[in-house]
Amino acid sequence: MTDTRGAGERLEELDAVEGLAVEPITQWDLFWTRLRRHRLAMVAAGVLTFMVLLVVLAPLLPFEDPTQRLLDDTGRTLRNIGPRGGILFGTDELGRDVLSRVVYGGRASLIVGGVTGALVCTMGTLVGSIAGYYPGPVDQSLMRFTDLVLGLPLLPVAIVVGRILPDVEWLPSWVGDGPIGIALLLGFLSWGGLARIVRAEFLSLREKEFVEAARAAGANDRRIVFRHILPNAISPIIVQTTLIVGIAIIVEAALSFLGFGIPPPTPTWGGIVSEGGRIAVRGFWWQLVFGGTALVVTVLSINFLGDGLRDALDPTQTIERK
Amino acid sequence: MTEVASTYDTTAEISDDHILRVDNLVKEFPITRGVFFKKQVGAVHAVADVSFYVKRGETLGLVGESGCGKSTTARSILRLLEPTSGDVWFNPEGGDPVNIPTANKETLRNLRRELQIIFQDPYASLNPRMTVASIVAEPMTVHNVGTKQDRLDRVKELLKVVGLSPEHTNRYPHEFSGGQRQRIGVARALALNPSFMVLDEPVSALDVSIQAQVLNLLQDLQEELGLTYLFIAHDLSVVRHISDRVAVMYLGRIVELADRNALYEEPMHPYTHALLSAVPIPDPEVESNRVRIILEGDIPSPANPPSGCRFHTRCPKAVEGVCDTDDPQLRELAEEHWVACHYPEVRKVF
Amino acid sequence: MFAYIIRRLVYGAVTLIALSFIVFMMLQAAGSPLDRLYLNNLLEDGFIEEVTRLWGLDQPLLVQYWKWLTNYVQPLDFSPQNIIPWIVLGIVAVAIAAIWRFAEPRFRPAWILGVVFVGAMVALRNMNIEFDWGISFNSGSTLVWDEVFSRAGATFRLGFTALGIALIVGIPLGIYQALRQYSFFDQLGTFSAFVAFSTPIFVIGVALQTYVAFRFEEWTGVKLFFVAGMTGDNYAQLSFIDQMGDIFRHLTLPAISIALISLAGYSRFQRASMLEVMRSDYLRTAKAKGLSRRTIIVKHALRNALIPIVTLVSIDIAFIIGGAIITESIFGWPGLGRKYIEALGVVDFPVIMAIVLVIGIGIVIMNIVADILYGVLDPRVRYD
Amino acid sequence: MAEPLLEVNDLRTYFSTEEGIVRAVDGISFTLDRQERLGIVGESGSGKSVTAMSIMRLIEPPAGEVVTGTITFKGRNLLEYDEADMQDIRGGQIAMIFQDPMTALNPVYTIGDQLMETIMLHQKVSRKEAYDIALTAIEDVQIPGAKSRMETYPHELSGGMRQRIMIAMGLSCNPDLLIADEPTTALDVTTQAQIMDLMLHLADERGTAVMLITHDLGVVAGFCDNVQVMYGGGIVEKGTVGQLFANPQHPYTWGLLGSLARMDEEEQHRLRSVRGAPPSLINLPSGCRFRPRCDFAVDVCAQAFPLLRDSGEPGQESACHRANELDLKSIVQEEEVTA
Repeated sequence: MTDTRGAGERLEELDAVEGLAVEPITQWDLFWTRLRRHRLAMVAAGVLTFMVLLVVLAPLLPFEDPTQRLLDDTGRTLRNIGPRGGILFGTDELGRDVLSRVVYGGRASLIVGGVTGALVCTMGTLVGSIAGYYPGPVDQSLMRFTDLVLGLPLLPVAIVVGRILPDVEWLPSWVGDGPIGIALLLGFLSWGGLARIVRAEFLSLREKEFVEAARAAGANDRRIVFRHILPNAISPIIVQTTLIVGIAIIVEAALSFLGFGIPPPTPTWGGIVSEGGRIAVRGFWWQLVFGGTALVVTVLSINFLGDGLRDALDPTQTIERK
Repeated sequence: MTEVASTYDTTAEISDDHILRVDNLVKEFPITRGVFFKKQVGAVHAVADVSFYVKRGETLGLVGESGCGKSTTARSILRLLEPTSGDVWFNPEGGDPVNIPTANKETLRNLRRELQIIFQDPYASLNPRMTVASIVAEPMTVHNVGTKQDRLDRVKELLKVVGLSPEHTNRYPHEFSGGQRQRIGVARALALNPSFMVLDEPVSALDVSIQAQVLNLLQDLQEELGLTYLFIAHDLSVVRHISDRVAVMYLGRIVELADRNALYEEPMHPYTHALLSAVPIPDPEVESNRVRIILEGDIPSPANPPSGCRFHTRCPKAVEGVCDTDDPQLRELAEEHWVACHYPEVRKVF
Repeated sequence: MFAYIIRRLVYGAVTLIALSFIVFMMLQAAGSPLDRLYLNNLLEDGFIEEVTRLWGLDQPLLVQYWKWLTNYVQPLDFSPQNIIPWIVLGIVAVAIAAIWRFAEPRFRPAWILGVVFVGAMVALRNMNIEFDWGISFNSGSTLVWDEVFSRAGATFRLGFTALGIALIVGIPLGIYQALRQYSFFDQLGTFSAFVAFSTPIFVIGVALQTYVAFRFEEWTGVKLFFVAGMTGDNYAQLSFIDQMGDIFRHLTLPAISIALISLAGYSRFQRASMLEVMRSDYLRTAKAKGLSRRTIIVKHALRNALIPIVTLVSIDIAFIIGGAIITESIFGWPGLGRKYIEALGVVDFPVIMAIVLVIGIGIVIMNIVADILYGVLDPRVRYD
Repeated sequence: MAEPLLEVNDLRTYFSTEEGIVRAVDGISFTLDRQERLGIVGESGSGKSVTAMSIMRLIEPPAGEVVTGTITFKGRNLLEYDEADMQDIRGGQIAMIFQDPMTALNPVYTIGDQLMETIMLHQKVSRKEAYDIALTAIEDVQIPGAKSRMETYPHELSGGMRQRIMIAMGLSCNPDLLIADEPTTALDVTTQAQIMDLMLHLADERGTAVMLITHDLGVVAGFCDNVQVMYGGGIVEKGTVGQLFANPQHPYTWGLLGSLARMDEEEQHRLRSVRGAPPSLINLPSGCRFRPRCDFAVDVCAQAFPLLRDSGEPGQESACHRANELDLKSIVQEEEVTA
């Protein structure tokens, strides 16, 4: 007993010599400390949280119906009214409340961003992992397929599909007319980049000595993939996914802008900018400015958050104990 | 002396006091090329017909320069790489010998309890996203040994054995220094009480003062636990220090294999001569009296090895018509002293 | 190495077939082309019969696709009596043989590409080729070839101007940021790049159009930029200098709208690439040799830092074409993109198909060009 | 004796990082004579490379900075040179060879280009003349087919060949001092022998002084006249190689030598390791930096920073409070006796 304690004391002394502090830091602590240091990312996270809450809770909040025109006391439609008390963002050409349209327009954007992101994350990781873990014909054929998908020019194809979707009679209307259809389309067109990245990660990680050590210990494929490779590939997956979410929101808005996205009267940011651009020439700037700002700020926040995550998830970065 | 030479018998059964026997091990990596479909157009002959045995409880050192195939040999033995051909017989104490390359999945899995490996790079060999406890416990987890609590107890015990504090279990690798990480790697390798360990350049990434710590630890463990080591390194000083017998590899072949003192004091292969003479000795008096054998040129590519003796392109003693056409076999030229050379000669190089 | 180029060409062809197949099937999914013809009131004069025969509309979908594809690559008008193309062909063949004999292997693909490009240009001008891409479903009379071919130049002009702006501004910006890392300018540049990168092209386009063109003129009475078309109505009567000015005033805003995002991307990429090179061992060697800071940066750092951007540009080509589709419709630019949107509005089947494939071909060719350029710039690249 | 070629006095080079000030080199002084071969030995993080970089003035603010000290080269303080004068020194009078030959050459220019660039810069000769000098330089480092080598790119050469090119480049302008920073660490042992042999032979021929930075005590024993051992940013011991290896005065040197496995040892014995790990350069221990790892530490070691002072044979200096009272050599013998 005394022996053990003696050894323990010696070991503590050894720790002091080797500069190991008493309290361990978990990976989570590290991640948070680094993310908090990235001020823009923190602001971005705040903005995004606010946006999501606003959009999700919109029906519970005192917003006007985004598709109904506002009337004045005499029953006349309030067209193109500038921002003022009560109508913070003004009204559009049809007399609808721009604030409420911008908030509800965010629904389409965030749904498209979220669903596309989830889809890309799943498909890209799946295809990339399989290709990266099984070299040879499986890898070859999957990567040829990935090249093919990557070779499709995103916007021209998305525009065709966006234009055609509402006309396809046999599709259920939630696919044809809603944001889900656009999200599915964008998801299927944009997983290729992530698949390549994940494959490259797998190829490099499977050669790492800790993976060999696991194999030497007798670990099976499942354990190697889920315990050793994927946790170390998580950083590029998250970063690439945030990038795709931003792009998806932009492309959805572009489709709506061109009139090939979600059909009116459902509000979308792209539609608001399109219409706002037309009337801004006459000095009615609020639709263009508020719609555009909402779109840019959202995408910007996503990109800043992605940048912060990239820094925070980088395992090569060290941090000094305080 | 060359009269009594016998060649290495690769057909013999593994004897009881040998724990491992490698016969005609070959590992080739295909070189592929093709416009649409990959065709094999050649091969890197990383390990070209290597045979040796390891005695129970000894340390066999395997030395050679980069690209000589020593690490590939180790990985092929453990079947971390699939060998192209050859046998690797493992002889567990009180069990039947198993041929690793042909073993089925279940046998191999069970074998892995007995065979362990320690890697060179203490930074790459520990999963940065796992705690020390789960890293060290991994072999036990994989083989379903004991309860969670049992495993944790064992981890703490192992950490003590390798000179780390048992309180470190919930730390992550990035918090440790290189030497400490290497100790964690040793603890992991010991988890299942293996009998045979491959040490693949275990100290070459460490600073000198830390190297000594790890080497001492390895020697203590061998003594306490009766382990057998296959010690792979490029540092000839370290190999002499820790090994009982030493094999020298050049371009995928073993060129000389002997007891440590025989190999260092009476080397017979010209490559061994050159290699030993090139190693600096930290003693200015010894150094000032040494003559270096400087080899010409670079090591040839293992994708296109020279004909005949693989060393003949750089060998100061190469004889035209013999060395460039005939491939020398490993022959026993003195008791337990194997050499693959047409013109072996004992030469003291320091 | 040539095996590599052939492989790239074959992959390119497969991609193009997949692209056209997907779009073809998509268009079909929304209803038969015949329905579209009804909608577009083009029922007279046996037009239906002609289209049915030309496209095989009475046959299974796959056959229809195959028919479309073979029509697409079939020259409609090609006069072999003309002697000039054959001479051009001969000169090109001799030139390739000479290149093969005398040029360094590393530079062969680039030389050959150049010769083939010049040869193809000369041949196209003199051979009067037209391909059988059918008749527009919208007008019922115009040849699709004419509609598309006449507009390709406009998109080319817009796209390359945008690419030029992005490269000429983005690369120096990135390099300057790298040389002044962590300075206020660097941080401002990074922030601006993020903003530009997050701003959709149509937002930039509409904002520029509204405020820099329309409202600015309203406020100051000065007309800086035009917002529609490629040239003014009186273009032909202007002097050369005025013509340039006219082109400039039409081109600037749409090109900037497209270029801004690419520019942000290039500057970020170039900054990172320059920083990496600045940290490299060979730059330390250059410093230890006693070279001046200027030589180190201009000779040793720039060359290495510029190579990787070629890859980014080749990826970006598809993006710039996508951007052109959007700005062309905002600024009324008479290019392929605007035609594409118009054709989609009325589902003008043959025009949509023709443009999608032209865009695809453009991207494939530009990617191969970028690959070859990379090989010229970086001696380490080997193709296999 | 004539004035030394290089005299470094109280040099301190610090780096500022997010975690704090890294005192990479912290108050070192030494001299280097013409044609001397000086070895600087130390483990990773001991400050030996930073010393070399400081002399070449390759440390760039704001990351790092020489905060105090003088570096007198041929009678003038290098730290007072302006950038243009410094460029004449670099490559012309002081040349440097780096650790990793695989990355030290610019991948997009030919060997010839890179050699001729240095020659034209420092010898002010025409392209034609520079070509001839470069050709001779390649022949001097024993690379066959010099003419065709001029046209090759670095990636077409092996590591050993590239290091030869680096040596050719370093010596092409006949510098007074060649700083070799771990020149053979990335190379195999037989290649190391070729390179060291070649480098010192050429340096001797030209009368160039060599400052060899390495972690390998064996290389130092074989190739240097004098040696100094660095630990935690400071010099802990210096002397001739004979003195230092035979009779180390500092416990760290003593421990380091005992940690080495030797190829010429007949019997297997236990290595005398140095416990613990090198200190963080941000949080250096008080007093003697080696104290936490030292077996002989006493109270004074925690209180006062030990300065280099004469110890052992004439010319040998050690930075240990107890250098003169400890007899490390006899401890060695005692151990051998008990073992």
